[in-house]
Amino acid sequence: MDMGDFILEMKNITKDFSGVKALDNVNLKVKKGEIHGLCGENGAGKSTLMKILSGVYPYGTFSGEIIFDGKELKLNNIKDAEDAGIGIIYQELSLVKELSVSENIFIGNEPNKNGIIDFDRMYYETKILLDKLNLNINPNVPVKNLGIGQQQLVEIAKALSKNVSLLILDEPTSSLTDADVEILFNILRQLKDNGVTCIYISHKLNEVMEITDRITVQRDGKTIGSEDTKNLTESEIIKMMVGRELTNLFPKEEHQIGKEILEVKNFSVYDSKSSSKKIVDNVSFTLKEGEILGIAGLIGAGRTELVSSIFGSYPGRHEGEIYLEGKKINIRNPDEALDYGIAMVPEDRKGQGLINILSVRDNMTLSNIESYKNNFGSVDVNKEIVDVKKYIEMLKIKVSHFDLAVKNLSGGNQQKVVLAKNLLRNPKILILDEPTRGIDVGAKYEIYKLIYELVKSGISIIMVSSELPEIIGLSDRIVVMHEGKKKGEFVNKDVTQEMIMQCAIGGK
Amino acid sequence: TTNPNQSKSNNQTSQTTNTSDNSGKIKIGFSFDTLNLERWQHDRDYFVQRAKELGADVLVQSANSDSQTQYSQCQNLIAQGIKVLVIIPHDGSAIAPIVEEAHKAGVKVLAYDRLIMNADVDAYVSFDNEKVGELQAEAITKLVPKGNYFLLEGSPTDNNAKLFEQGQKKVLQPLVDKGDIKIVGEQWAQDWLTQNAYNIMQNALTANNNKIDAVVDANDSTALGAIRALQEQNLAGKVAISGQDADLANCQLIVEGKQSMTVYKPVKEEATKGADVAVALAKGEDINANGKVNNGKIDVPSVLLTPVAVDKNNMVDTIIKDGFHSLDEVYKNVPKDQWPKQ
Amino acid sequence: MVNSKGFKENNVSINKKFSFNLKLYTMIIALVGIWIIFAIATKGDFLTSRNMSNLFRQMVSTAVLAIGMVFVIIAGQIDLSVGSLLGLTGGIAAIANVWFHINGILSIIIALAIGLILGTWNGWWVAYKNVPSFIVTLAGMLVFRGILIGITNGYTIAPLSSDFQFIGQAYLTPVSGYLLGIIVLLVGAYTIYSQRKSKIKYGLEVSPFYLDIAKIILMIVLIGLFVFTLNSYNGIPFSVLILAILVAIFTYIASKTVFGRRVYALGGNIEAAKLSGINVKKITLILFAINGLLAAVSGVVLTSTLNAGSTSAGQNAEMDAIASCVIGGASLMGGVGSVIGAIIGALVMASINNGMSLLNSAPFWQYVVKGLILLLAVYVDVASKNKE
Amino acid sequence: MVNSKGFKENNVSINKKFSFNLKLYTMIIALVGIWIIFAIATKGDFLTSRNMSNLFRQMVSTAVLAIGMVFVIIAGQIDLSVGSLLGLTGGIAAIANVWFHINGILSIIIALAIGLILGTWNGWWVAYKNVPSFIVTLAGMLVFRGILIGITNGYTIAPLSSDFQFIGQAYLTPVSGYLLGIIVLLVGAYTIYSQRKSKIKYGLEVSPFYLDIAKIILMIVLIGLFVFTLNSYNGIPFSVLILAILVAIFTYIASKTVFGRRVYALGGNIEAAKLSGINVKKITLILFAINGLLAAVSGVVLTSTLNAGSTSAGQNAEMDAIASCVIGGASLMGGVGSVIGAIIGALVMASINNGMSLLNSAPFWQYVVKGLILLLAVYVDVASKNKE
Ligand SMILES: Nc1ncnc2c1ncn2[C@@H]1O[C@H](COP(=O)(O)OP(=O)(O)OP(=O)(O)O)[C@@H](O)[C@H]1O
Ligand SMILES: Nc1ncnc2c1ncn2[C@@H]1O[C@H](COP(=O)(O)OP(=O)(O)OP(=O)(O)O)[C@@H](O)[C@H]1O
Ligand SMILES: O[C@@H]1[C@@H](O)[C@H](O)OC[C@H]1O
Ligand SMILES: [Mg+2]
Ligand SMILES: [Mg+2]
Repeated sequence: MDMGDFILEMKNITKDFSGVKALDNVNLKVKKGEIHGLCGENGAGKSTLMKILSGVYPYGTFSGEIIFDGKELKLNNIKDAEDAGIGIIYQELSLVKELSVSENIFIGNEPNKNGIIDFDRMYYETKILLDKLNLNINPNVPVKNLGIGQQQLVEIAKALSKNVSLLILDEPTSSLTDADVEILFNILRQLKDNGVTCIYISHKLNEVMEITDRITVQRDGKTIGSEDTKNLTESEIIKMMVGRELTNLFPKEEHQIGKEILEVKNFSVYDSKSSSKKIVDNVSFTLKEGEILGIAGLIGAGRTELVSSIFGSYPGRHEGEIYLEGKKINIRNPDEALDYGIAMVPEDRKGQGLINILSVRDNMTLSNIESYKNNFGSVDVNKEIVDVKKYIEMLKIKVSHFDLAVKNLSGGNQQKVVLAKNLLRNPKILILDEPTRGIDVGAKYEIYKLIYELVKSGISIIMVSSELPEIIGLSDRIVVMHEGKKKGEFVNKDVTQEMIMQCAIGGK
Repeated sequence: TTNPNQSKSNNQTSQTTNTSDNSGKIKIGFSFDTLNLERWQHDRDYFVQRAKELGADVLVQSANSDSQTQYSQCQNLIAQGIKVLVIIPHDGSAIAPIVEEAHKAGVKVLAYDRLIMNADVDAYVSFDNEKVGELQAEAITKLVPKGNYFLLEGSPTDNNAKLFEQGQKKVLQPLVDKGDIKIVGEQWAQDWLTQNAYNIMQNALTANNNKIDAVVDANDSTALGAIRALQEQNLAGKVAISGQDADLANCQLIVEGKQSMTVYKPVKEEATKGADVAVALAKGEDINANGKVNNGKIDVPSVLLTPVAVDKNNMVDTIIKDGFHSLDEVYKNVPKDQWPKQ
Repeated sequence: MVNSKGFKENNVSINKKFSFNLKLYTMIIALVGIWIIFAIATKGDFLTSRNMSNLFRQMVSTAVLAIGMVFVIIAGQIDLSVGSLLGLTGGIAAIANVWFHINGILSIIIALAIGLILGTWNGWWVAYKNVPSFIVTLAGMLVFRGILIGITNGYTIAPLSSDFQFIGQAYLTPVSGYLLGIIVLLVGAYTIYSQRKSKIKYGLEVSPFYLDIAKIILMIVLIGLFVFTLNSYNGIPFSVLILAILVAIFTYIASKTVFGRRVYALGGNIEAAKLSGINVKKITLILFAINGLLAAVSGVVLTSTLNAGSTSAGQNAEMDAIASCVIGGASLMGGVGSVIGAIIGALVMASINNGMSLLNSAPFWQYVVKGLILLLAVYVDVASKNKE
Repeated sequence: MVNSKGFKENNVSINKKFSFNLKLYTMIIALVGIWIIFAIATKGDFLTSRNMSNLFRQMVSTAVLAIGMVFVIIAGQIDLSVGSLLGLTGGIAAIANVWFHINGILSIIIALAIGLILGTWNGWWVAYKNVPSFIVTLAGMLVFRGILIGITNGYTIAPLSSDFQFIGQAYLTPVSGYLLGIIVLLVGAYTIYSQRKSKIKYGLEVSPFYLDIAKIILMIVLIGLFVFTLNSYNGIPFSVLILAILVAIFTYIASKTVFGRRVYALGGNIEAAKLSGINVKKITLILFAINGLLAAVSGVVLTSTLNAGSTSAGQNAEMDAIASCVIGGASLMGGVGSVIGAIIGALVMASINNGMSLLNSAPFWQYVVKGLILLLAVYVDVASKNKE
């Protein structure tokens, strides 16, 4: 192949974190103007490689060479990468919550005259970007008022605002619904027509298949290989990633559904910021013992608000009734919910799921720490460690030691820690809000199997997910929401994605 | 009032100088409440100088107005093999336990300027703090026998401020009872800060529509702030105001007629006397006490000096004569032709 | 659909403006409450133009410190050295002026330069050596106070030359006061007008005309009242004018400039700020440098007001400054705060001090009531925000 | 594969242990550095058993405050009221004892109860009324000091009865000192042994035997040295014993109990802590209550040491306590810190104060050198951590 085709070559990149090799002699070549997919298990080193390329880990903190546009790149900081024309959307949301949408989009590149910001221009350009993404929000609203999905779109807008020749997207769609993904893809195709190169990282292989031209697969910090997308199938990618075949992604298993355990009646939730606005409007549903109930809907449909209000963690006011095993209950905070046997994996793992500076162990046992109390009132650390090790094994969490701070884990592995925390609590009802965000196919499969084991043992599950295949592949029953209202309920037999989509966008 | 003792005590000190031909160097520890106040710097300089003449070394510490720090520092001094510990207590009660500790280590303790309470103190050299308050009030009542009085006291957490207040009240209360004077306000300036005193005085003038005839002010750093506030109302010089410590800036204000008086504690005399007593204690000689003061436990052998009220008239005879400040310094802002002849 | 969405957005934008203002308004309401209580308790003395003039002058040195401090706090840092720095720079200015007979202006410039340098020293350790700002500035607090004690040798340095005294003691003549008021009004009106124009240029929705008019009327009333009150005593104090100018400049910096917004960004989420390519170190350095400069301004004003430099000047002033910021809504966790808030905070504190001292209460009451008012004022603020 | 993984893990775990220790070790190294410098500068005076005894006694009241403060700081809060609370509780104990002739023990219990109640008051406002802890405790600082001034009327209250003086002034006899050392050793050895047993029970990998032996030997050396040094002067001071007991209890609480874990969690990410079912309000309340209690302990010890209660006791003590925590590695942003660190921080500060005072330097030098040593000590710590 002609060398001139390549806009980027990363050669023999090696990077370790105090003894742990995250990248081991990695090579990546990207052609000018292509959309290049990067796949690999959780912890394979994808994000680390991209952080090297965007100057987060500056020249000298890794070994190897980066050739970009024919010249060797020695990046000292992020600014250098931006100056060279490289832009990135990080896997972990990196927005300043107190600042407005438009300020976040232009942070670091504020339109200004002599250091004085031209707010009107900023507003105007933000509006254009948001329109492109079909996101109808006020550019002056602080980011903290947005849902996770919307925040991810803002992050995308931020990347688009920079005029880059190489755009890196690290898990840009983990909280997006299919409709939004389609919008993003159209934009990427437009960019491609304008000669912009993209590197696209995702665990949603169908997306990767749809949008990319070539794919490189990484495993355990090493490059496995690159191939044109058209020559690959999903299962071939999986095989390269995981090292083995994985034919059925959804291990449907028979399980007993028992009597009704939870009933939610006429439930409404009001916005925590403006108390007159209803986000969830008069929703009712039931949940049976050993049942998996899926909740589908578009971004902003109010699914998160619904489930987090039930769990007692949403700050806004709510109305309606909840019956647990026939008894009316009133949950005011997560503490009480957990006492009733209801646990929840929140959608925002960084903000609500994890305590970044604490270790994997501390995080995992935070909810059930009481159960390790011994006679002296102290924590039986060894008993704790046994459990922690068990879950690390079970969920295949890639971590060198359980006392490592969770902030050092790869995105997918962090998500697994949040899952483990809630499993350790042994709930009767487990609420999962986007449970497999950023988790690789192999691990997803394991998690699904685990979910089946849970329901077989009589635990009930409510699962909010933006991945329709996941909803359809797992749920026994599906509730669909649209603009805060329940628009439909399907027993999962012969349900198609189209039927759910139709319902989610408000049609019948 | 001038100080009748002064010339006499000067003679005494020169005598002691002659008798102190000594080979072995004596170590004296000196613990100051604080050195952030102008006067204490003078005390230190005179004391050290005199001790040197007597053949003693002085280790100086300053406790930043904190009893606990002072206690620690005294411990540290004792640990260094001193013979005598001289203390200007931040709080005469709170420093008492150090006396016993010192005695255990064979160290004598001299309370300097402020008494140490409830302890077997070996000697006390001082001016009487209540007396200071009395002098302030006496001077001001003499100038303004009738009228509205405002009391600007020191830091509310400083034990000495309380003593000054007591002294003032001793003089003022009878006049209040007689109806001659009316106390229209009493405020305490946190940390003796000039700025706080300034704000307090501003507010007092506002609250009383400037109808204040006299201010009994506890010390010079607060008087400085109060006078600024008076000046703003063109009242400086019209309202009598007291002070204490004979700080240079305040002496200047006195000769300019803006401050009525300050209480001058002839520091040189006190420091020189202090050094003499300290050395005598070290050698086990007689300290020439001129009185005894009860501290709640014992009658402490004391050398008591008299604080002097200084105003425009006796400035030259006291402060300047003592060399505490020079004539040039004090009269700097006064036209040369109005300078006193010396 | 588009219509309904457009409508939604409008709603939000009005909502947002309202809630933004409310945040400051509740503290202003608490302030007004305090004023009313003191006005009643002092039988009106508190609200005389003379006392208002005093009050504003009494708040200047804390308020100037608070302006710098609020930036540092927004950035998630703290500066404990400003009290000592205030004392040191004030002392240096006084020494230059009194002992070395350097004229007032030059003495002040020297003091400001030293403030800037020592602030930069603080910032350098924090930004480039990663030492926690608490430690760096605690060290600064000790070192600067030590130097002050060393150079003054414990003496109070006074009196200053008249060109130095000017800053803290002079007043604007009534006429120039009104003139100034009119200029401010004109600038304000012009800003509103040009904002309108720029909005139209980008095809953005402009606020209804009557709202702009209302704004201008409000401005006229407030500025008029301010100037009138101060003029009916001695005129606008020069030191208050300096404060006002600083407030204007730094409010502008905080809300309108690239630098200002980046400070909020790095305080709100330092990781995100770094990942956005912001030079966090440089900004941190500049913040502390500015804070040093403002401490020097405060030192100069205080020295000039008291007509003396002393070793103990500015003791504990850092706590007052920090407290002002927090009362005014700043969070010590960073990312939140405003210059106006800090000024209102300083005014709340000065008002409590002034009122209690007018009431001539005993130290016991002063401490207790001060503490309780402070707690209640902030509680009112917090509670009303929560309800909303 | 399993083997290689096992190997890897071992490596890291050792690495990690090492780095964990390093965190504390660097500050200990800085401390040792300070000691060596002072030992040389004072020609050995610094290291005499007598001065060591003094040094430990001098650090007690700050160290006790620091123990409580570090919990508050880990939880992401601050408590500015402890200095005043120390003064108030000490004053109350003295009043009870001196004016009302209540015996020492009862006076102390009264003081402790009041500390607990006022700490709870602080905590209630912070936890249940959402007022920022900076404001609540700033108010507390004023109110408590005010009450102290009010009840003492500005007088110093002394002397105390002998049963009260005991706490601050008594020493253990040499024999009981050694006995105590041996008991501590036995408890330590038993802990190591039972940990080993429990590890084996759960099938976890145990550390090599020689390491446990080494640990025990280190313990013998350190405890022996400690007791020997203090015994060669007057014996172990009773106040130092109290401190040691408090350190043991609170280290245990921080690292081994459910409560301790939760404090770290809520300081690290309060949102996530809430969602994990932690009753954040309750914990916050308890933290401040404990802090109040410890302030009272500190107040009692100080009052007893000085044999007097005074209005100015504990002024600025809160800053020393906070500084100790930060020097010892706590972050004012919450989530990070340790009791041992705070104690080492307090020891660093006490050492600097003690050393500088032994050197008899002028105030100028005291301030400046103190500030610089503080800065350098923490810098050494930060720099070595960064490198690693
Ligand atoms: N700062 C760090 N310190 C220590 N280890 C780290 C750090 N950052 C990453 N790692 C480790 O490096 C490895 C690669 O992580 P990376 O985030 O690149 O994975 P990834 O391929 O992006 O995974 P995911 O799909 O889950 O996002 C992981 O084992 C991770 O634990
Ligand atoms: N187009 C929009 N215009 C205005 N507000 C919106 C819009 N879309 C969403 N919102 C609001 O944003 C908030 C957060 O939505 P969020 O994304 O959390 O909802 P969700 O149903 O949980 O979606 P998801 O879980 O898929 O992200 C809601 O208050 C919602 O009403
Ligand atoms: O001399 C005074 C001193 O005794 C007092 O303690 O503090 C203020 C001084 O003016
Ligand atoms: Mg990743
Ligand atoms: Mg959601």
